[in-house]
Amino acid sequence: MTTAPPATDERLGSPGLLDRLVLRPEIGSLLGALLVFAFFSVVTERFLSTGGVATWLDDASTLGIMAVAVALLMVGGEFDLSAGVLTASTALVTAILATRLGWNVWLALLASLAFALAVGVLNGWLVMRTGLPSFIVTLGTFLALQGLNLGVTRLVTGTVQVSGMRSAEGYASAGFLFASTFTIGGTAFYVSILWWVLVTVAASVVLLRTRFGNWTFAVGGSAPAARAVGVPVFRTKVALFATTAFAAWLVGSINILRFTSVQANQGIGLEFQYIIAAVIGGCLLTGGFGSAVGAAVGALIFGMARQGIVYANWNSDWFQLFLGVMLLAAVLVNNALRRRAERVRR
Amino acid sequence: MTTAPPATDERLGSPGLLDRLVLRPEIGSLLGALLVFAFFSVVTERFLSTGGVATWLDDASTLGIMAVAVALLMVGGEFDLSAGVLTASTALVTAILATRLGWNVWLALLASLAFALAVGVLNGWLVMRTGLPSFIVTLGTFLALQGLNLGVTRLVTGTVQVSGMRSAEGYASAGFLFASTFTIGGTAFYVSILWWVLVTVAASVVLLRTRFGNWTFAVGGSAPAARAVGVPVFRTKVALFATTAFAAWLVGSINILRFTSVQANQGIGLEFQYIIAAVIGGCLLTGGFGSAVGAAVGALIFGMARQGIVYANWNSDWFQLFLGVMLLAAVLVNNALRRRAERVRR
Amino acid sequence: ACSGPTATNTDSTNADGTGTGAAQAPTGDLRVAVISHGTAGDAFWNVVKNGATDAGRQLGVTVDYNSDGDPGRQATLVDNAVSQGVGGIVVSMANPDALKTSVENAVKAGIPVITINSGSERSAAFGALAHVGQEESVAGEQAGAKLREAGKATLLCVIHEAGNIGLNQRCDGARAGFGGTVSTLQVDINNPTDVEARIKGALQTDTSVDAVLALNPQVAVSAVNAVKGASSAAAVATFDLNADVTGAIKAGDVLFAVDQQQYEQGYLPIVMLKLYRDNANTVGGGKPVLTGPGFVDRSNVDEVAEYAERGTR
Amino acid sequence: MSDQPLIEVRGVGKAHGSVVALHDVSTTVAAGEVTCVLGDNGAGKSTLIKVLAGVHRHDSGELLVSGEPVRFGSPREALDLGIATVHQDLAVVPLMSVWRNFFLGSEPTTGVGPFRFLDRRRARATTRSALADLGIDLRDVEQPVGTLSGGERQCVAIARAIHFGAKVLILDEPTAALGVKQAGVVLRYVAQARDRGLGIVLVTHNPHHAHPVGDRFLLLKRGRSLGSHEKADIGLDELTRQMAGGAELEALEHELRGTTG
Amino acid sequence: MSDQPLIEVRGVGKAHGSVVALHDVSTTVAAGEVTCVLGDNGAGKSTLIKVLAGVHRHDSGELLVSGEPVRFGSPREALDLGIATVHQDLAVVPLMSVWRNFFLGSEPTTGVGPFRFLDRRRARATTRSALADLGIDLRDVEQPVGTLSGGERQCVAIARAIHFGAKVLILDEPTAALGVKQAGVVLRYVAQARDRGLGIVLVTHNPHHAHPVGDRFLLLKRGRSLGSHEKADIGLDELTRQMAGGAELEALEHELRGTTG
Ligand SMILES: Nc1ncnc2c1ncn2[C@@H]1O[C@H](COP(=O)(O)OP(=O)(O)OP(=O)(O)O)[C@@H](O)[C@H]1O
Ligand SMILES: Nc1ncnc2c1ncn2[C@@H]1O[C@H](COP(=O)(O)OP(=O)(O)OP(=O)(O)O)[C@@H](O)[C@H]1O
Ligand SMILES: [Mg+2]
Ligand SMILES: [Mg+2]
Repeated sequence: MTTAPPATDERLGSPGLLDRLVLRPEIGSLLGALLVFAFFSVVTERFLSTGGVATWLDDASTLGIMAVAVALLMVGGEFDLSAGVLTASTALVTAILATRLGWNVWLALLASLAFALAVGVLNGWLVMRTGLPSFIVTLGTFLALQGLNLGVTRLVTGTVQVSGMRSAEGYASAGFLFASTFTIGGTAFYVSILWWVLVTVAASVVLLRTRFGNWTFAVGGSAPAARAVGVPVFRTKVALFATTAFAAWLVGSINILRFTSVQANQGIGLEFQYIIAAVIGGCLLTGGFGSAVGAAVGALIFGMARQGIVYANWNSDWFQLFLGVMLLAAVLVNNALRRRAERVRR
Repeated sequence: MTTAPPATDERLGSPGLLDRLVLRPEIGSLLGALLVFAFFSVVTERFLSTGGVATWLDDASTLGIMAVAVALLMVGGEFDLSAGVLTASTALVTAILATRLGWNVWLALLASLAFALAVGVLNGWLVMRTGLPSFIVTLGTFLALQGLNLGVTRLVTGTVQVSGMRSAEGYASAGFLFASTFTIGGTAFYVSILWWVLVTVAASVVLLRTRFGNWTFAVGGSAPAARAVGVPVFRTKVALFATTAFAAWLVGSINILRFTSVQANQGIGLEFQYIIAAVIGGCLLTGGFGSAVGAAVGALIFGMARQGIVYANWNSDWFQLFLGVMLLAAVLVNNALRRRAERVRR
Repeated sequence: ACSGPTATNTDSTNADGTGTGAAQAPTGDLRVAVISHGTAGDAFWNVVKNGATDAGRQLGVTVDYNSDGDPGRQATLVDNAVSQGVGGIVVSMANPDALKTSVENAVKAGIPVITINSGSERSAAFGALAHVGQEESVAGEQAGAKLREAGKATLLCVIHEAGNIGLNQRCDGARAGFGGTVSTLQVDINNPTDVEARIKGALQTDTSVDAVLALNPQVAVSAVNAVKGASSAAAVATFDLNADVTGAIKAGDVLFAVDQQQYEQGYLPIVMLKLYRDNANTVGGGKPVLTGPGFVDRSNVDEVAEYAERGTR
Repeated sequence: MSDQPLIEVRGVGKAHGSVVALHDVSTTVAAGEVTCVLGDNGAGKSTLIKVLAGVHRHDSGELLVSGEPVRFGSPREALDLGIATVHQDLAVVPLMSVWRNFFLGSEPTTGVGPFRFLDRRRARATTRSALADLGIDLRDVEQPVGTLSGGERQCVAIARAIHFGAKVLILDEPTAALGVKQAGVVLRYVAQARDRGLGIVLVTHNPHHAHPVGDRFLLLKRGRSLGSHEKADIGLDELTRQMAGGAELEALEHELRGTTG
Repeated sequence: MSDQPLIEVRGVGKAHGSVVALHDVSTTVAAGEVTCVLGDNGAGKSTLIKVLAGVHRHDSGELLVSGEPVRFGSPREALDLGIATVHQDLAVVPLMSVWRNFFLGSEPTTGVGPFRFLDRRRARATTRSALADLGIDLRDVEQPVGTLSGGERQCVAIARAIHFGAKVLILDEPTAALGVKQAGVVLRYVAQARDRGLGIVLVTHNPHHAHPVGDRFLLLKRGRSLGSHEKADIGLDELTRQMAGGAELEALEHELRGTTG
C-alpha cells in the first residue's frame, strides 16, 4: 500500500518491512484466516473442494458486507446495534410491498432503500443531536425495529413471516442482480460473494484514498480535534450511519430475493457478529483505527470456522465451544505480532 | 455525598447545586427511572400495588446485581461478554454436582464459586497478558462457555436441562439464603432484592471510598497514566473480572435455588442487558466514568419497563417497540441535563 | 357477546364457542393471561397465540399473551399475572421445576390454571385444572416413525435454537421413533444464509444422510435448498407449516409436515377457562387433552394450505 | 495600520456551567499586527482563543470579524473566514499519520467527480517540507502522530496553521513544548506572517518570546482583563513583572543561585 | 557530594520497534544535585526519563540505582525506590477529580482491615494546599482534571511528585505550560528539594530555567548524547547556543525587532 521513503535515517533500525506490515490493522486477521484455512484444509476433506469453498464463502458473504460497513462506522467512533434487525426490516418492507400490495419488486426495493436510509439518518441524527452514546440510541432503534418487524408482520399476515416473493412482478430481474449464482468449475457460487468483494473494495478505497475516509478516521480518533480543524463531524457521522443502513438494505435484499420469504425475528443478534468480525479485523472499539479489508477477513474467519466445524463433523452440541476456541486461537496466534504493532503504534 | 467547599470564588457563577448534582453520573438514570415509574403508576392500576412492586423489583434484582458488577468493570475500562452465560454455567455446575454426584448443596456452591472465579481470573489474565481487547477475549470465553453448557448438560443428562435440586441435601438452608421470600404488607418479596441492594451499596462504597475504587477509575480513565503513578493495573483489572464472575455466581446460585432447574441456553444475550443497564446508569463505554448506583437504577428502569408493559396489557407483538421507545424516552428526558453535565465535565 | 342463558354445553371438545357463556358471570369480564416459553416471533407459538386471541375475541374474553424463553422470566410473567389478579392463567411448562412456585402461588391465589403443550405429567400435581397439548417428544417420535416407514436409514435433525428444550425433545423423540442413525445439527434461525450453508455442509460431509428433519418451516425451506445445493437425495420433513412449505409439499420437495394443531392449544384453554368460570365445567377428567399430532402431506395439503396461510395451522 | 480591525472582541464572556472562565474581555486584532494574550495559568487565555476559533460560542459580549458581528457555530465557519488556529489541547488525532493530520479538513485531491482521491504523494511531500522548515526532521510522515514527541506534535499543528492561515493566525502557547531552535523558527514565522499582513494572536508565558514580536499585550487574570498595552508603553522588564504578578524572575534567579553551595 | 550516585545510567539504549529513540546515553544523578537533560524536539529526552521512571524498559546498557543494577518492570518499582516522576504526557487521568489524581497510587486511608476507607477530607485539604503553594488557586478540588487549563493540569502532576518524591525527583518539561510566577515557584521548589539532598533530573527547553538551578547538563541530539557539562564549564550564553544547535536567540530577537515597522 505504501512505498517506503528513502529511509537512510540513522534513527531507524532494521529496514523494518515487517514493522511496516505490522502497522496495517488487517494483518492480524489475515494470519488468523490463514491459520483457520490451513487447519480445516488439513483436518477435513470437503473444506477445500469447490463445493466446500462455495459454501463457506456464501456464509461469509452477507456477514462480510455488513461487517465492512460496520467497520467504517466503528472507525468513525460509533456503533450500530440496529444493523442486524434492519436487514430483516428492509426485507420485510420489500416483501410486504411486493406480495401484499402487488408492487413491482424493483419499486419495492427502492422503497425499502428509502426506508433503510431514513433509519440510518435518524440514528445518526439522534446520536449527534442528543450527544448520547450511539450504543444507547441504536439500542433503542434496535428494540423499536424488532417490535415493528413482529408487530407489522403479524398485523399484515397473521403469521410471523412474509413469503411468496417468487410470484411477484420483477422478481426474475431483481433476483438475477441479488440472488443468482455463477458457476466456476462446475460449482455454483452465489452472487452475494461478488457483492461482498465489491463492497470491501469500495469501502477500502473510500477509507484510505478519499477525503471522506480521512474524516472518518478523524471523527473516530478525536472528534473535538477533527471539529477544530473544520471537519464536518455531524455530516460525516450521519453519512456513516446511512452507509451501514445501506449495507443492511443490500443484505436484506439479497436475503429476501434468495430465500423468497422472511421471518420477523430474522437478524436479531447478528449485529454483534458484525462488530466481532470488525474487531477481529483490527478495528478498535474506541474508534479511529481499523480497516475494511480486515473486517472482510474477520467475516471470512467466521464463515470458515462455522462451516469448517460442520465439515469436521464434530458433535454439534459443542459447536459454540469449538467456535470460541477457534476464534481465540485465530486472534492469539498473531498476538506477538499485534503487540509489536501496539508497541510501534503508541 | 460531597459537601460544598467554602465557595466564595468570584469565578463561580450561580451557587450551582444543580451543576453539582448533574456531575453525578447516576442522576440521568434516576430521572429516567422516575419518569418510567410515574408513567406506569398512572397508566396501570396494579403497577403500584405491593404485588406489582414485588414483581418488578424481582425482575430487576438479578439483572441489577450483574449490572452493578459489570458497571465496576466498565468503569475499569473493560467488557465481559461472558457474564451472562456464566450465570448459567455456575448454576449448571452447582446443579450437576448436587443432583448427579449427590454433593451437599453448600459444597456444590463452593465448587461453582471456585469455577466462576477461575473463569473471571482467566478472562482478566488473558486480557492483560495478550493485550487483546476484552471484547474479543471474553467473546471467546462466552462462546466456549455456551458450548460447554450445552455439551456437558447433554452429556450428563441427555437433555438440555438439569433439575431436581429440591431433593438435594442442604437445599433448605442454601435456599433460605439465596431464594427465600420475606413478607411486607402481606406480599412476598424475594430475597434476591436484598442481595441486589447489598451488592449495590457495597460496590458503591468500594468505588467511591476505597483505594481499590480509586484505582478502578484510574485504570479505566487512562491505564498508562495510572501505571505511571504506580497503580497495579494488572491486579486491579483481574480483580474486576473476578468481581464480575463472583456476581455471576451469585445470580446463578439465586436462580438454581429458586427455580431448582436450569436450562443450558439460559443467560445467553443477557450480557448486553447488563452493559445496557450500566450505560443507562451513566457508565461511559470508554471507561473511567460511571457509578454502581446508576447501574442499579438502570436495571430498575429495565425491570419496571418490562413488567409495566405487561401490566398495561399492551399487545405483546409490539413489546420490543414499547421497550425501545421507553428506553429512549428514559434517556432522552434527561438529555438536557446530561449535556449540561458533559459541558461541565470537559 | 355475553348472552345466552341456556349454557348447557357438555364438557365435550365442541369448541365452536359462539355465543356460549353464562348470564350469571360472577365478576363481569374475564381476563386470561397466556404465558408461553416461545421466543417472540417463533412460528409455532404464533399459531398458539392466534388460537388464544381468536377464542378470546369470539368468547368476549380478554386475552393477554406474553412469552419468554428464559424459565426464570417466564415464572416472573406468571407472578405478574397473579398480581394483576387475572381470571385465569394458561401456561406452557417446558420447564416445570422453574414454574412450580409461581404456578402453585397462582393456584393458591384462587386463579384457575391450565397448562398447555408440554409438562402434562406435572400439571395435575401443581394444581392445574387441565392440560391441553402433547409432549414435544411424542410428536418427534411419530415424525421419526413416519420417516422410518418411508424407508430412511440416516436422519439429520436440525435444531435452530441451541438449548431450546422443546426442540431437543422433538429430536430426542425422533431418535426414539426412527430407530436408525440420528445426528443433530445446530443452526442459527436468525441467519438464513447460515442455516442453508450449515445444512449443506453437513450433507456434503455425511453423504449417507437420507432424511432431514427441520423443526421450523423456514428451516425446512433452507433445507430443501441445501439438499439441492449439495446434490443430495435426502428427503426433507418438517414441523409446522407456511406457504412455502405447503408449496414444497405439493412439489414433492418436502415429504410431510408435522402439524401439532397448536391452534387448539391456544384456543381450547380459553374456552375451558370460560366454561369453568361461568359453569364450573372441567375437561379431560384429569387426563391431558391431546391436540395432535397430525400430518400434512400430499394427500391433504390442499385442504390445509389456506389455513396455514392465515396462521391458524 | 488599517481602520477596520480584522477581529474585534467587545466585552466577551464565557461560562462552563457555573464556572465563569471569561468575563468582559475586549481587544482587537489588526492586520499586520501581533496581539499577545498573556496571563497566569487558568486566566482564561485558551478560552478566549476557543471563542475566536469557533470552538466555544461566547455567552455575552460581541465578536466582530471584519466589522461584522458573528457567533461561530463551528470551527469550520471561522476557518472559512480565514482564521486558522493552533490550540493548546485539541491539536491532533493521535492515531492518524502525520500527513493525514496535517491536511485534515483541507485534503488535496486529484481526479474528478466521484473519483476524486487524496493526492497522497503531494500531501506527504508538503508535510515533510513544511515540518522541515520548522526544524523538525521526521523519520517518516506515515508515523502516527501519537508516537511523536511532544514538541514534534506541536510542530505539526503549527505547520498546519501556518500553511492554511489566510487572514488571521491564532497560536495558543505554540512554543511551550518547543526546543530553542524550533521556538526561534516559529517566532520568525510569526514575524513573517505579520509582515505579510496577517493578524496574529499569540498566547505565551514567555516574555522573551512575547516582547520581541508583540504589538499589543492583553493581560488576563482569573478570567478578567487587566488591561491592554501597546508595545510602546511597556518594556520587557515591566512586561515580565506584570506577567509574574509583581514577582520578578531575575530576583528569583539570584535566589536560586544563592542557595547553591 | 556523595561517592555513590543515586542513579547511574551507562550506555542506555531504547528502540520502539524499528525506531531508535535512544542510543548509548550515559549520565549520573547525585544526591543534592540537579541534572538537566537538554536537547532538540525528538532528541529522546522523554524516552530517557521514561526509562528512569520504569515506564519503558531499556534495551541495552545499564541502569544503576544506588549502585545496584536494575531493570524496572513497572513504574511501581521505581516509585518504591523513591523515584517520583512528572511525565510530559501520561500525566493525569482526565475524568478523575483533582484530589483523586493527586493521591492516585498513594491514597491516604483511615480505619482498619476491610474498613479502610479513603481519608477524603485530608486528601482534599492536602491537595488544595499543595496546589496553592505552587500558586494555583483552584475553585474546587472535586473538578475533573480534564476541565483544568493546561498549566493547572501540569501543576497537579508537579505538586504530586514534589509531595511524594523521596530520593529522586524527575521532571519532564515541568515549566512548559506554566505562567511566569508558577514557573518561578517550581524552580524554587527544585532548588529547595536539591538542598534537602534529593537528586533531581530536569528536562527543559528554557536555558533561563535550566542554567540557574542545574549542576550538570546532558545534551541529547537525535537519540545520542552530545556530551555532559558541569556547571562550572558552561555559561548561560554558551548553554543557549548549544541548545539551539549554533543559532542564537538574541540574534533572532534582533531580527524580529528589525523587521517591525
Ligand atoms: N469545560 C470546562 N469546565 C469547567 N471549567 C473549565 C472548562 N474549561 C476550562 N475551565 C476552567 O476555566 C479556566 C480558564 O481555562 P483556560 O484553559 O482558558 O486557562 P488558560 O489561561 O489557557 O491557562 P493556561 O495558561 O494554564 O493554559 C480554568 O480555571 C479552567 O479550570
Ligand atoms: N512509541 C513510539 N513509537 C515510535 N516512535 C516513538 C515512540 N515514542 C517516541 N518515539 C520517537 O522517539 C523520538 C524521541 O521521542 P521523545 O519523546 O523522547 O523526544 P523528546 O526529546 O522528549 O522531545 P520533546 O522535546 O519534543 O518532548 C521521537 O522522534 C519520537 O517520534
Ligand atoms: Mg491555555
Ligand atoms: Mg519530551
